[in-house]
Amino acid sequence: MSAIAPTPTSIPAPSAHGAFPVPQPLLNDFVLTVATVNGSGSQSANAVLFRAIFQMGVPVSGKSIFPSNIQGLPTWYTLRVNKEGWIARRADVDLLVALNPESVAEDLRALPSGASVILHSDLKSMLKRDDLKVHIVPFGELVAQVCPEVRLRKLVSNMVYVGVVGWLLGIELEEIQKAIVQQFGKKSKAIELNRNAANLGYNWSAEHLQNDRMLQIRRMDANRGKILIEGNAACSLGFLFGGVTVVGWYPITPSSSVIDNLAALLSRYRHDPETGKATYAVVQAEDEIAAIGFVLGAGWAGARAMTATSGPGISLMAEMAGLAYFAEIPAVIVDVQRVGPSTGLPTRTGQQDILKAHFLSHGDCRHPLLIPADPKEAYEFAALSLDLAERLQTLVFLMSDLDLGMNLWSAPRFAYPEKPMDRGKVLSAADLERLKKFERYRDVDGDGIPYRTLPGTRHPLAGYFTRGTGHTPAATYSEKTADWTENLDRLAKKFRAAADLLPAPVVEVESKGDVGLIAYGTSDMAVKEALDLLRREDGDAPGYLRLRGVPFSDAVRRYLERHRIVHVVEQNRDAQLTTLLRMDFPEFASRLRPLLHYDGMPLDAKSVVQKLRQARA
Amino acid sequence: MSAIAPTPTSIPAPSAHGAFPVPQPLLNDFVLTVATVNGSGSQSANAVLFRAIFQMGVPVSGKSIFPSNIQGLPTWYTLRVNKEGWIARRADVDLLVALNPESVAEDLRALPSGASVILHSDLKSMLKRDDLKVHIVPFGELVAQVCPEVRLRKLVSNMVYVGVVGWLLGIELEEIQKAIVQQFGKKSKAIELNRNAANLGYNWSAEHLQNDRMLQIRRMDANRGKILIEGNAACSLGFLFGGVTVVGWYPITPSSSVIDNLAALLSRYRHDPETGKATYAVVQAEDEIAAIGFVLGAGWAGARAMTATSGPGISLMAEMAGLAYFAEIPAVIVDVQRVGPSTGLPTRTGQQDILKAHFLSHGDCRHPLLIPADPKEAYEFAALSLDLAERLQTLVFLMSDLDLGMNLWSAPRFAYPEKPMDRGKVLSAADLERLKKFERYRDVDGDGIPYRTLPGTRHPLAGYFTRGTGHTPAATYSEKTADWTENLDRLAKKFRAAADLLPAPVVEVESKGDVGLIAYGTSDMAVKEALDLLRREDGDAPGYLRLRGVPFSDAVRRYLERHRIVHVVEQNRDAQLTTLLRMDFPEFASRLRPLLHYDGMPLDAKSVVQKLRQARA
Amino acid sequence: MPSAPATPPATAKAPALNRAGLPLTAYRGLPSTLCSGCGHDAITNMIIRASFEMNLEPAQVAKLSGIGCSSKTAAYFLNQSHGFNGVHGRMAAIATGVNLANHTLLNIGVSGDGDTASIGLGQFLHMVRRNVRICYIIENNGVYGLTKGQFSATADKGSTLKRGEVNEMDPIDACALAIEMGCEYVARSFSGDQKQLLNLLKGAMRYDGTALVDVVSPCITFNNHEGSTKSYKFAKEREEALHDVTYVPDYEPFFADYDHGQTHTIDLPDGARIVLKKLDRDYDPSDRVRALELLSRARDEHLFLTGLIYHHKGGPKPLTKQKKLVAEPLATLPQSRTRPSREVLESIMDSLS
Amino acid sequence: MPSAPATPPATAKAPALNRAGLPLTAYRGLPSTLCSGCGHDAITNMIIRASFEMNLEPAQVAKLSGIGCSSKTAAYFLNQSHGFNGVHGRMAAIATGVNLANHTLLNIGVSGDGDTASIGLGQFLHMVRRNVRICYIIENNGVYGLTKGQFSATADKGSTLKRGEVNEMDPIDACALAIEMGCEYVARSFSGDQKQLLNLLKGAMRYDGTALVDVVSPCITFNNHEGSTKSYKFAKEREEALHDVTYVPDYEPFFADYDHGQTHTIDLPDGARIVLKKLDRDYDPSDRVRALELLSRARDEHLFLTGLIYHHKGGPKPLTKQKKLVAEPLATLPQSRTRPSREVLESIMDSLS
Ligand SMILES: Cc1ncc(C[n+]2csc(CCOP(=O)(O)OP(=O)(O)O)c2C)c(N)n1
Ligand SMILES: Cc1ncc(C[n+]2csc(CCOP(=O)(O)OP(=O)(O)O)c2C)c(N)n1
Ligand code: SF4
Ligand code: SF4
Ligand SMILES: [Mg+2]
Ligand SMILES: [Mg+2]
Repeated sequence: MSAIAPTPTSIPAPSAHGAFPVPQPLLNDFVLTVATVNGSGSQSANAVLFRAIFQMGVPVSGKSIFPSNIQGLPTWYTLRVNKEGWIARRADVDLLVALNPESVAEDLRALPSGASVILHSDLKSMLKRDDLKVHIVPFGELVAQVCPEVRLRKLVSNMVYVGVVGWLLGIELEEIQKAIVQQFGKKSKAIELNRNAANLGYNWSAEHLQNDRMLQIRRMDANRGKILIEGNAACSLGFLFGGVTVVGWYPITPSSSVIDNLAALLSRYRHDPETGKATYAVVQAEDEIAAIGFVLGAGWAGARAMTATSGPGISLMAEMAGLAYFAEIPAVIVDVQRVGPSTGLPTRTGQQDILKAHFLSHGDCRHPLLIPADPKEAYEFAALSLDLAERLQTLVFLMSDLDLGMNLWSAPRFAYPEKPMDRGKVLSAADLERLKKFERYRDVDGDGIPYRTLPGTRHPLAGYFTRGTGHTPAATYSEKTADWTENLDRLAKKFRAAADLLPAPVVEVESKGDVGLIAYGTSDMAVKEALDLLRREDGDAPGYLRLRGVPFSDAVRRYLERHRIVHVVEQNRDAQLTTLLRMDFPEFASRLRPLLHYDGMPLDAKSVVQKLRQARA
Repeated sequence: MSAIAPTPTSIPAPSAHGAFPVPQPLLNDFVLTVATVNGSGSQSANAVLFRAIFQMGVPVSGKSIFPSNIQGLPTWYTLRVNKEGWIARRADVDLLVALNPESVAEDLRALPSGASVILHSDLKSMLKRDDLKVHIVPFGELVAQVCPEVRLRKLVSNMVYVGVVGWLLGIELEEIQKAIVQQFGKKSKAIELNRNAANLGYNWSAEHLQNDRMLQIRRMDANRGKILIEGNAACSLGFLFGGVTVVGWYPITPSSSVIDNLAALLSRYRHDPETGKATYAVVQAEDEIAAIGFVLGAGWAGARAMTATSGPGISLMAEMAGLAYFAEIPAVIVDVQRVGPSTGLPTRTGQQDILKAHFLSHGDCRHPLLIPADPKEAYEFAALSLDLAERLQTLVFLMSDLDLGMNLWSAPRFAYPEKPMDRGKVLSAADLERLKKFERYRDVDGDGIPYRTLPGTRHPLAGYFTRGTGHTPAATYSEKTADWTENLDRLAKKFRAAADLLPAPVVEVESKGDVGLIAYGTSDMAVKEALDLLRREDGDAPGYLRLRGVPFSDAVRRYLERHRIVHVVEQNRDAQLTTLLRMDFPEFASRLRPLLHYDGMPLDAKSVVQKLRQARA
Repeated sequence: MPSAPATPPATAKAPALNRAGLPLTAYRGLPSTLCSGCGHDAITNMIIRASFEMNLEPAQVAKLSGIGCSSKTAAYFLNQSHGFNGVHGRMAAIATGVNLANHTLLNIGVSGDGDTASIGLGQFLHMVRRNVRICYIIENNGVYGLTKGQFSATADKGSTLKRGEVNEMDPIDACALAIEMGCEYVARSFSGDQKQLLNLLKGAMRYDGTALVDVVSPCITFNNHEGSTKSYKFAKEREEALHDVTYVPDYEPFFADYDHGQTHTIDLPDGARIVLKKLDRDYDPSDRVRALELLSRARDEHLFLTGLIYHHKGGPKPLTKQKKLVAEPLATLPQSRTRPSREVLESIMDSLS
Repeated sequence: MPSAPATPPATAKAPALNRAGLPLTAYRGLPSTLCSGCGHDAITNMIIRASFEMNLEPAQVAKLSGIGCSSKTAAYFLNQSHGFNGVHGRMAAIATGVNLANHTLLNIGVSGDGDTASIGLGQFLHMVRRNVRICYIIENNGVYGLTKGQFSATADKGSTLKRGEVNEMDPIDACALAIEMGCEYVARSFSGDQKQLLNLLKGAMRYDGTALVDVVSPCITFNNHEGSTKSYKFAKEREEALHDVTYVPDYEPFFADYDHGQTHTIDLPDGARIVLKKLDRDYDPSDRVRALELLSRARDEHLFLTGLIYHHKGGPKPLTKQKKLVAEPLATLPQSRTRPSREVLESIMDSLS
């Protein structure tokens, strides 16, 4: 087991699996891809497979590669099982479930020699290779046996492949059945139907298929105390427990489920027990300009307010972002990043808004970013973002991405927030009475952060006037040069102060030499796996610092100081975070070597390894 | 005369004038400020003063410091006269015309000892200093003599101070009268009234005031062949001769006069002589999103289309900017920069959108910038921007600023464009017939720039589908990773190709040692003056490279290579252009020393000198 | 809503106090920096007076605006209240957020015709559709004052700019669109018609949802010439009041013996009323189609009709009622009410494992 | 406008050609990737047929759209034409630009209810106000299809989402707003009513200004359930055609002997006509106030009325006529007509010195 493997395991046999597959049984270490058509209901089936494996205590991850379309285009779901806990995406497929006539030719062509295939019998004729292990399954006939209702057959046939896959991989049928119950909750008819389908697939396979047991799931105990959750749902939980009160939003993939989940949670847990009334408001806006407008209005009036969006929404929020910065209004934007520019690939993942969100709006302004790497951080940073927004009286971005947000992840259980909410520097009527003086934009504490009052505060001193134009510390209009520069300098100071309030960077791998690596967000898993692989195969790998926010704290500077070369792994073309590092640490700019991945797929260890080896050569 | 002085002069006496005034006559070398109330009509009076001095062949510049308000707030107009042609702003005032009760106390307090003041007799009581040379003028009585109509008196009294100033400075009365005619064109009643007022001011002064002739204008011959023009008007002329056809816009200070001027020019010069019909369309949009939408629609359909805006408008255009980048649509945005963030100081100048415009929109995208330093470049770059937009099939920014745009400048006459317009790679029906093939996004020529067809092209191959989503070279929808990255890489290549199409950087001052300086836009004048001063006073000054666009050509790299230290003068807080240089030239990042000015006033030589000296120390 | 203490106003020599215990001056703001004679200043004065006479508590008002000369005026009244001068054309969204965060506040919004009908049209209409509680005032001069006099989208067809340019398009009628979007209190007035404006403003302040008051407010600097249809001259000569408007507060006796043929009474929340006394026209403002017809005719015939154009109760609930919010402002709920318990988290975690 | 060559269509066995010399297939696009059964596909088919029957020359059409399932359909018809699938909700501005650059093109715009009435409302209305020449089709399903079925702003009050959520607000009626903004060709139809839709589309394509066709187009995946008011079932059961619509091209004989009491004839540019034959209702679509009244009633009484809701000529000129553009497209004017002479520059320089 590697020093940095995220999940301790108890299986003794070390895996020789890496970039090049070897002909020996792959125990709890392989990749399964289901190629199907989107809108066909395969999502539930895939979730059941995922759950069943998870329940067997085996580390597993799932990546859904789906089209920007509602029904009918190719979609792929990839499950990676890895006993050592390496659950970043892996590109090579060991077992393909080929169900989509449109993509089957290409899907089959792309398989490595020796891979296994579960092939829909209707697609038999598409098979042009003889170096694959093929299992042909008459899904049509099978589903007809368990599902009399014709219009449900397409849906239910998905559960047949769950049975087939289960049998082939040695997933216990009971676990599959448990997972089905979990998946369909209280819908007993659906449970019944799907269970029958899975059973049939399992039993039919046992009778008709050959199983060389080269790909096998064996029970482990790696998932004890873990939960399964999508990043967006984790994020919603963070806002729920962070005490969000006003949510303005406009639907956009891949961020919509942040709000869908949050609204469901709020409606369940945030109604006054006595009156049944809501302690929150979620309002769907007409567009993103309105959504961020709601948030600023609410934040100004004292609510803990947030919105979630993706690239195009970020662009539309640009003007208001500058207002939040300059008028010092707490606000949180979750950017679940997809692939841009423009509409780009709305259902693919990337880290392509880092620079854009950070600098959002015209004029001199910079916004703090929080960058979670996993569901736990999505949860924690969501709650934290509300605190920071109120503490700093500014716009805070939570930079998630589609990979984190829309895929199911296993994660440790989330901890209840121990600290009370930070509502920041707010003066009450009593405070005003005591202080006898209130100047909205005065840097009283020397940290650049002024005090504010909330509308509704019953005190003659409470009122002040908020504006996006130049102002004095007393919040009156000013075009004086000194007022302008002092204010702008204070804002810069406040921004720097944020560095110490953000989660500190984490040294994930200690450096042995003078070569380091920086990564952030969902690159984490692939980077860790890559470094482990490099260490094992090449006996040498850089250390690794994981950034969790912008602005950068002093720890980052020290890291750069200590290393001669620092690779920066990013999921974008323009080396966006590298640009920020070079901006803030020019003295180390040339040490930074961007290592870029921007094809829209979640990062995989192999590409990182390749690029690091290239860089070394 | 200094080696880099922009205007050759023939006055022998070298000026000892610099940061510290000396008690000797200031011949053609001083600063005059008129402090008045905006909306009171002083603009015409100031323009007349400017013109009269200009007509006397003396280098002169004017800066209007006005409030974001229509009527009633303090405004200052500063004229700098400098025989050597140093016409950047200079902060110290030699002669104040104090007419504004609201600001007079502060205005008087700020004067250096020994300065002269023309004081409105009503404000006499505000004078608390005895180290000033004060001329008290009863403007109220005087104007009553020449202007029977009470409601015109406020307006006309401005021309009285023109006469007073004229007499005090030795401006020839004839030149003042000529300037009045020029200013008021065909309005003979206004000419009459204003002439009388100026004459009265002049003659009354001759009778009642003391003139020690310490501040004097003497006829020179520095303005031969020069024109007087505002940067925005110059820019409009560029678009007129650049053959703009569609203009979409939304009013915003300080960009509105780009369009006001352009619309006036178009309506005068761009109607078909036979039919009287227009060969252009100017449409005022409902906001900036619509304005840039018009431009993209028109650019896509083949028009030469542009819009002009300022900070807030840039933010609102963010989403469409990404579409232009990714769908490769020619478009031009003029950003007449004011002070941000947010509404900021709408009537102050800065260079605060450089980074923002360059990176405008979410996702990976970068836009070329053209940065003019003076009216001549505003004219040339405006026409060029249309060519570049069509050549590169992308969005091009023309980054002007309020100082350049809204102040009157003297400039050489503009040259007629010798090259035909560049309409870029457009295939006609005949081309298609010959080629038998057309793929919209294929990199046929290896420069990253594909070919396009225009809607309306009568050929079955002409049509293609434009989208902001992932696409193949044949312009069909694609979510394939390879299509995505190849396309994005081609776009990056195209962007790099732009470097050689932009105006090359100019070595304004050769470096003597290994210290250089980079500046751009309207910092030019102040930087040149500062370097001259440093050379004269300290015997040592850095060389100076003036950038005129982004992306940076190889010449910039070579410049950085050659220098150990490169100061970068910018009119913003966040070292925005420095950030771009550090991004693209990390190996030289630490050589770059930002030298920042962001108080909203046009840059002056003294601050540059101070900061360079500080940097040296 | 303003709390109206039971004690009657003091009657000493000291400046007259209202039921909130405040003098008129307490409702003033900073000195105006608008052009002298600007219609907007007259509206400001009526907002001050209405607030005083409505006994508003300054702390219970949020002043909101966009960008423009009109939007600046939020600084010129109710100096003790919180004010928010946002960005151009987006006050509607800000107001919505404020309303959600603290629905006990009265939002007073001031906007311009450019701010509302040009850049802000979409947001304005969506705010109306949501029925956000706000007294929304458009200071309508047909031009962009602050950017020096270009046409706005409410400029009438055929009207001209100072330098001669003619507007070829029909104006946007914010009142008609608001009615179409379900707004239930829609008024039009003129900055020069102080009494009417005062009463219409009071009704709007008392309204429990979006109340629109579109006030023609001449721009003396850029749109007060011959050829303008928003000049003082034009408005004064053409104004035709649909009725005589009187706001009757809840605490004043209401004489039910108004002649029913001659008056129309409108009930506002909490017992206040608006009484409309018939003038020349026989106009019933509660009929949506007639209101639209009236506005349509006014446009075609270049009439300048003022008064309460439309009032009707019964449409969608105010936004915060749709959202079934607790009685207290969301903004100041204690943590105990906004952070679910540890047990909730544990049960969620259980369901996920 | 389409050029209609004088030769009659070929009559051989080969596929029937229209007057542009093209078969129906030439008007097809790429295969649809929408859900099978989506209302939008039915509209696509009618656009294809209308284009064929209108003898459009593909090169003279620009297809424009925003973002959404509906907006995708621009790729599914007229494959030979240029298409531009822009950003969400901003097709109106793009269309305006295209119109200015080349006013000889027929713009066919397809948009969704979210695209037009939610995010795009302001731009849409301003485009209408400018009277940009476009056949503007709203594929109206009351939800955001592409983002998985949230309510759009045209969702009816009381209608429910699949998972039960109830809409509490009144719908935005794009037709009513368009009429209010001066649109002169305003139609409503149903994707399932092919004949009516076909004829209304033809009239819209021939129209010399903004023509709106708001088509209820069920979203089979997210809004076709019980409780939806935009489902097939609901639309089929409730549709009430205001009249029978027939488009009569200029080159077809026009029988003036239609019974005048029973028909209403609308003249389109260049000699084409729309003939409305009376059904149950006696409806005159040329009366603006009646049209608004009809829509208002329809909303209150939950009627689904289709047909040509409003037509009237005489409002503002189409944008490019307001702008007095030369006959040729601005886009392709030669330099000789867009760069003034050297003398002009010199004279300007002289005036500045
Ligand atoms: C996004 C943006 N675009 C443009 C402007 C410039 N601008 C300031 S005020 C204004 C128009 C104001 O007109 P209106 O709302 O009618 O107010 P008025 O000044 O006439 O009272 C404009 C266009 C701006 N501030 N922000
Ligand atoms: C700026 C922006 N915000 C959000 C989205 C996400 N989005 C895509 S389509 C759509 C709604 C489409 O609804 P509608 O116009 O009704 O079309 P339909 O899919 O129902 O046909 C949304 C919100 C986007 N693409 N761009
Ligand atoms: S410019 Fe017009 S709107 Fe603005 S303050 Fe002056 S008069 Fe009022
Ligand atoms: S989701 Fe709805 S609107 Fe979209 S394609 Fe499917 S049925 Fe049509
Ligand atoms: Mg206005
Ligand atoms: Mg829809």
